[in-house]
Amino acid sequence: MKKIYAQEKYCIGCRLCEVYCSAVHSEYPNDLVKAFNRSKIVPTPRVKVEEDRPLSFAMQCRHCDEPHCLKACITGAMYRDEESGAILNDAERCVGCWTCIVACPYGGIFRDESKSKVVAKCDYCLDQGDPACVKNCPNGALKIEEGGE
Amino acid sequence: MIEINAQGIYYKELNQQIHNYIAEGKKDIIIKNVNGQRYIGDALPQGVKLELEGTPGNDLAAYMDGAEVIVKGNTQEGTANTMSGGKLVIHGRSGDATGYAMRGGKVFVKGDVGYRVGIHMKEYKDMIPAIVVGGNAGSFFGEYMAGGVLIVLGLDGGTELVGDYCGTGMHGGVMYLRGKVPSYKLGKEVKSVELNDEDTRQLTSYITNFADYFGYKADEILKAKFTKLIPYNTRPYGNLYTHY
Amino acid sequence: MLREGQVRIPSGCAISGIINRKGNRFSGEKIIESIAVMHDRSNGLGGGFAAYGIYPEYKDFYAFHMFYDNLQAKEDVEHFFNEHFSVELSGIIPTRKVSSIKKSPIIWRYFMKPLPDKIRDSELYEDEYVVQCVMKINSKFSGAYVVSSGKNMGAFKAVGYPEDVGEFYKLEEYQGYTWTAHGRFPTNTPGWWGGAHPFTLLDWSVVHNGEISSYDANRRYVEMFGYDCSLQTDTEAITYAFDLLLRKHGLPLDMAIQTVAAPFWDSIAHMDEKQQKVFKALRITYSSLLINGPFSIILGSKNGFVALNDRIKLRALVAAEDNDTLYVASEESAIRAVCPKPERVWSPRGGEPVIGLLEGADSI
Amino acid sequence: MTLSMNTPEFLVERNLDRCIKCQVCVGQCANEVHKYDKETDSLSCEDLACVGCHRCVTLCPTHALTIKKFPLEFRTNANWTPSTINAIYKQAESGGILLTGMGNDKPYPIYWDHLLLNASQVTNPSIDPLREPMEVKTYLGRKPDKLDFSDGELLTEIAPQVELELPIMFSAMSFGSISLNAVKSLAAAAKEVGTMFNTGEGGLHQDLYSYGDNAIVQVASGRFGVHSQYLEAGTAIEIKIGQGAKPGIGGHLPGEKVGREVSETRMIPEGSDALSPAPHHDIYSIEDLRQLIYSLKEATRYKKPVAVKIAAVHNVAAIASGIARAGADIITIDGFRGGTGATPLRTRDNVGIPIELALAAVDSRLRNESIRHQVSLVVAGSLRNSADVMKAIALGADAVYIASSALLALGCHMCQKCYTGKCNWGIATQDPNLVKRLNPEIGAQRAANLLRAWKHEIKEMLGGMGINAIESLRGNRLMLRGVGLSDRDLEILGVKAAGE
Amino acid sequence: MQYVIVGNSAAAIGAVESIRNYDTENPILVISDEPYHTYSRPLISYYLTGLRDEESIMYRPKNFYDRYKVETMLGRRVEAVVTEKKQLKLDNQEIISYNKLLIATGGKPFLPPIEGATGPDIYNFIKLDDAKDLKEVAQPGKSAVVIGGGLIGLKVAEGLLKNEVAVTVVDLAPQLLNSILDAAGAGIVKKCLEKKGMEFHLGTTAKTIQNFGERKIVGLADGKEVVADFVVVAVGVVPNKHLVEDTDIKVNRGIVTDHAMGTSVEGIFAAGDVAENYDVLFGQNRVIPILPNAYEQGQVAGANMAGQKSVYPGGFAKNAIGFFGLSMVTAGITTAPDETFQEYSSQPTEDRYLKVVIKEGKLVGFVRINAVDRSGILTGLLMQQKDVTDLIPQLISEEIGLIDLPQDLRKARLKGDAVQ
Repeated sequence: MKKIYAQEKYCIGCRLCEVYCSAVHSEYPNDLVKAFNRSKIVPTPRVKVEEDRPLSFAMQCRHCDEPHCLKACITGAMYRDEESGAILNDAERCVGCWTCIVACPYGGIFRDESKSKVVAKCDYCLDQGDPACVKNCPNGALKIEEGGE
Repeated sequence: MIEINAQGIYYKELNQQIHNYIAEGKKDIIIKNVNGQRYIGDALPQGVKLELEGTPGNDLAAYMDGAEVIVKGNTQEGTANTMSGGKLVIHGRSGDATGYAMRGGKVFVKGDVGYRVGIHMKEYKDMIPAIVVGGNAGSFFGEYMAGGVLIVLGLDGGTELVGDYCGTGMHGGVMYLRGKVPSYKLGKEVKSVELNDEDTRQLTSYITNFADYFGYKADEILKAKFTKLIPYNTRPYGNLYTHY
Repeated sequence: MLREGQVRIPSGCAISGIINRKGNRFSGEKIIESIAVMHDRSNGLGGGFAAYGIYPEYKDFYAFHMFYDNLQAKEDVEHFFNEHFSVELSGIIPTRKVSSIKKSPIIWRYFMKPLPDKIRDSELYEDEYVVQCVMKINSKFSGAYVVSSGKNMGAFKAVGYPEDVGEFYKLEEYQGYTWTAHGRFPTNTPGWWGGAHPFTLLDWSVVHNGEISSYDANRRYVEMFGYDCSLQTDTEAITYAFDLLLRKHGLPLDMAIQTVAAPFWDSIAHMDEKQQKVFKALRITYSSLLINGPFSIILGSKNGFVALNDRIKLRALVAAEDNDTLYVASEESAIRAVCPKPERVWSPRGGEPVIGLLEGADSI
Repeated sequence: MTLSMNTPEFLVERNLDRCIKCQVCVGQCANEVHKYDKETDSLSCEDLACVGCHRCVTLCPTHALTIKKFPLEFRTNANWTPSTINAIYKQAESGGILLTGMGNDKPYPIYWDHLLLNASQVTNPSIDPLREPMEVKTYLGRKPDKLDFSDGELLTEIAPQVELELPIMFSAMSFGSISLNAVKSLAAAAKEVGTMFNTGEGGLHQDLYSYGDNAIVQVASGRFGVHSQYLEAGTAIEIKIGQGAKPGIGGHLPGEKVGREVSETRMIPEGSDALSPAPHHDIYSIEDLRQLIYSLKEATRYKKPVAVKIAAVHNVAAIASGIARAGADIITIDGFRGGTGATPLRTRDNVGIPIELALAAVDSRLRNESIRHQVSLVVAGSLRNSADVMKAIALGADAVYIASSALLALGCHMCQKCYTGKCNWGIATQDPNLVKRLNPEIGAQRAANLLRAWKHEIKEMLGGMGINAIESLRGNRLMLRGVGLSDRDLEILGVKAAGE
Repeated sequence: MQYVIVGNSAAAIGAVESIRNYDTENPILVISDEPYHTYSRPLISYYLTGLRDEESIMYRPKNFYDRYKVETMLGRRVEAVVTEKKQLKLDNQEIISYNKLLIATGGKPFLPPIEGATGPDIYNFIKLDDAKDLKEVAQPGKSAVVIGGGLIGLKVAEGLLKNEVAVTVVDLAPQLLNSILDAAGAGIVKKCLEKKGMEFHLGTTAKTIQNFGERKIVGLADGKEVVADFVVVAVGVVPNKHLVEDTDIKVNRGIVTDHAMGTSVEGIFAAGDVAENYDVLFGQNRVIPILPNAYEQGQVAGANMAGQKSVYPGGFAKNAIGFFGLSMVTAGITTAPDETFQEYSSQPTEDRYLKVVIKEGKLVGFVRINAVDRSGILTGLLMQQKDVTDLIPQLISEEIGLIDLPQDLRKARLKGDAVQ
């Protein structure tokens, strides 16, 4: 399946992926200003820019073929979406035990500070078309493709 | 061993002959009666050896890339221009701008050299060009020098070891001059320092080669006191500009 | 009003050409009849003919047809002629009164040979010597114009419809083996006879239809080789281009044709390697001689003619054959008018030449 | 420290209603204009540091930023303009030569904008380039006077040529003056579109040897990175004598830009200044140029065309004629509006002549001497759009070089601060943090798109003229008319006035 | 019956989902003595606190059995397995034949030798029914003694406390969470719980439980006595292996399994808390009774039951747990057993502590208190067993990222699926 791959050499560390990720997962998915300035708590971005200049890259869930998080999930909240193949977290069922966080070797699952005790992870923006991070990367440093380089 | 009589042959044809021989795998070539033919040795690679008798034309050994050229005679302007590697031994004097922008290989000149010799020589890692001059050098010696080694021995006597503006704009490399140079002759970017052991080792190696090629005694040459010139820094014009 | 040469005047045209490949001569009546059919392609502001084989008794002499605006010009040029040529015969070109043709210049004819010592001094070949003289007259002698300068041929042109011009010059009285004709549709009223076509140089003649877009590129190129495009007409530039390629550079006819109507790079890419090399060389070397824009031309010479149109066929051209006679014209009707049932009629493709050579001639 | 007279050039305005404090601006400004204060959770701007590059404005996701001219007025004085005054302040403070980047920005006449193109109406047809063939392929290199045939066989050997799918190339910009990613962008675009990029005098980076078929390798006075493999790598070799932005003076890549890769490519130690002398020290006279041209031909066994690039200076026509006669296959002329990474301001703004006049003069001169057809003529120096290209070709150029236009395509915002090495667009910088901002895949697409767009436009305009091969436009000055030009200008340009 | 699974928790579900990856046709039968739809055992502490109801602790959606074409016998106990006949005997005397059998019966409470440790008001905390029972009695104002200061004990203690039950925890070990935390980490947990009012008797054990009217008196080994309304025995779990005890299936502490999760008898597999398998960190077979391992073992067993060749690479302990907002993750070996191990840690504060245990340059365990984020990156290192000598300062910093890894590891992780 297609995955989002970070191109280290072109990531400029601008964090626009994080900005857009937060926004699309907020109450105002199409309005950055409202998403940031009117949300009570801005959602935790599900993509994380790591930076140690000049190196930087954006990292999100790898949507593994053998997902450690899914195996570790104690509630069954973590599941694979049949249609897209994406690994998704059902916030209703998640109790925020963080077992998935300790299980994920990619560090791709985050505590969602906007909601109480659930994890936030990349959902490919499945209801938004292309992932917001990929769409809004100004330098082509995030690519959604089969395989990766 | 191939012999070519260059008498009256235009350079283009002469060089084509040389290339034809090289293509045939014949790489040891003596060329007699050379007179004014340009570009001999141009970009020639390692393994080729040319021996020239006469006065080769300008740009001898330009871009030379490893070949060996021995000249039984004097050479003209632009000798060893932008040379990358190899060895050039001149049993006579050499003209202006010898070793211009040279980046590798070695040039040994028995006699004097002209103006602007070693100008803009540069080095990179283990590619360190060197010119050893048996006689004296003209003005602007080592101008813009960015790397490499220039040695002037002044073996023929005469008062002017080097001309004026020696090492002007120099920002890399080193010069060894056998004897003293009055400070007014030096470019303002150059300073004179004492030789250390590494200098002596390096100098000995070049001069031993020089002595071998031209029948001198290296010990004798090395007895004299040398002046070592190096640039003050690698950024001579750092303060020249202001941002508009 | 600026005349042709002082200003560039775009024009449309009709052209027609007939050759008897056996060299049998026929009167100018036929070509007049042919071009007259295409009356509506011209507007009465220019017509003309080139005829080959008309002066067999003077075939070794350069036949200069001249227009003079006044007697002073005639006197000056004749002085120049006497300095550079030995004049065998000269005289007025006979004309008849035609109501539609007015303001005739002085029309004179000379049969001459260059003076041998002058040629020697000039260090030029004879042809080139003559060309230089033509260039000099056209550019330096005010009021004088060389209508034609070849051997055993002549050009006859005037301001008027071509059929009237033919009548004016009494062309029914001339016998030639090749005739070409031109009816012109200029976009203004220059009233200058020199501006009519054909344009000639030595025994080259060009009649041409269409305004070429590459004119200045072509002109500035040929001018580097000693030509002076004093008329600023396409026909003149094309004539010089062919003179340069065929006479001066000695290109084979087919190569000269492939130069002015060069194949597209795409076509070249599909040729075999050897051909590619040739055609690439032609296009690279003579890129400035590519004639771009609409044209159909008939390039006449003593050996025959070549008819050609541009490589994307923006102008019409029809050819027909009947026994030894080859016809080309802007319209088929112009051929049918003089040869109702030819053995073969065809439309050449863009850039494909129709070559009519006298028997025994291997090039034009 | 004494008082500095420097005042801000730009005013950075932040719309606080729109700002979401994402701090993208903070991270993106290499000049550190934007600052985030954690304590007060607020952003502030240091206007003095702003160079007006618009990086922050472009990347601000909520368009909360505006850059304006700093509204600081001096008393009106047509003679002592603010820039004149500020220049004096700067020099009084530093004692230095004023340095600037990009091309001449003074309001000298731009002749392209006073030349108009022709189109066909009635007397000959315009051509529809969308459906009919339209050729813009161009060959650069020495042409024979004539072709010789014998029995239909071609005897003449054609000298090596540079084949271009369109008559636009990327002008010399060295790796050093611009980033490797910028060079890669141009190289890949050149390959994609079928044209050339020019290495400038920075040598050819190892990664770019695979683009050799699309490279013109330059030999300049500094001879950086010049060795036999380099000369072999390119399709043609260009000897750089001068550059439009700084005729008569050399170049100077400061040591801080000589990082590992630049050092490798130029073959000089890391951190060392890369000085390009004003002249080639093996060319002090025109016959020496011939010597260098042929030394390069010898080195490459006569397989590569050799070009010579000069700045457009007063007697450019005569020099060009000399260059043609010295054996150059291609002459490149760079007009005084040409760009550069760094040049003394006074030289940039006051030395040289416009490319339009230089081109017209050179083309006419070479034609008068009947040698124009032997050499190719390439012009550079601010070709801003396809119409400029058309006009250049109609004036007599075989092809043009673009550089500033190409950099704009890559994202340059013409802030003219290339010499600082802090190009926020990743172009004129060697700072790895900034270089990565230019993704060469995107850069290549943008540069290639520009050329494709221009190619379409050229075809449109050619078609309008009833021409279907670019060579029929070359030197076809009848396709031009001048407006608002003096008789003298028209005469030099060799064009008629509009209406004539 | 092609596939029979005894048990209905994580290992069983893992097996079902895995079998159906390869075999969508043949019938699967799940037998469990609990009458419930599959539920998550760790969630019973959430049930106890009322954060979750019975409905929302389901491990898989309601339609799970239908979707996966599973027949169930819930509330039915398997009495015996007859390996020669490939049959199961149920408590209602029904005989079930199987072709492939998975024993996933999980764990049962470990009952220490305490006098009076059975009877009313003495509870365990393993199953939903345990939680249900406890929830009945956990009324505000009541008091309880929890015997056991491990994972289960503290979770039940926290749950009771949240129900406003006064709680005293008794454990034999001198520290809490002995199996997953080192002493320093445990100290932080203890302080946190004490602040919330929990009381502790550590380093001692309950010897007796006596009735005291309606209440209970717990007598400790150190002579002290604690009075409470009820007692929870939550010392730990042991494999629930009674089913195989009289068979030729090899048993150690748990049912011994191989790389395919097969037992010593062909066609019979075991997974989850009942099974013992290789612990990659300890280098020996162990029972690691945590849910992720159970599920994964179930998956491997299921695949092999369906004729695949699936290998269980071994496991190690990893836990994420929290008490009153103090969250922590631990994995592997958290206290150096001998001098061949090295410990590196941050200075413990009241609410933060980071530690790694290294052996031969490789990471074998870690503790991160209140630094949960991205801790899986360390888990990955633990799994990969690469040399991390140069990374130690980063490994005990609060913020860990892929950026802290050496380039090859980082690139592999960015590509994904690099850690299996």
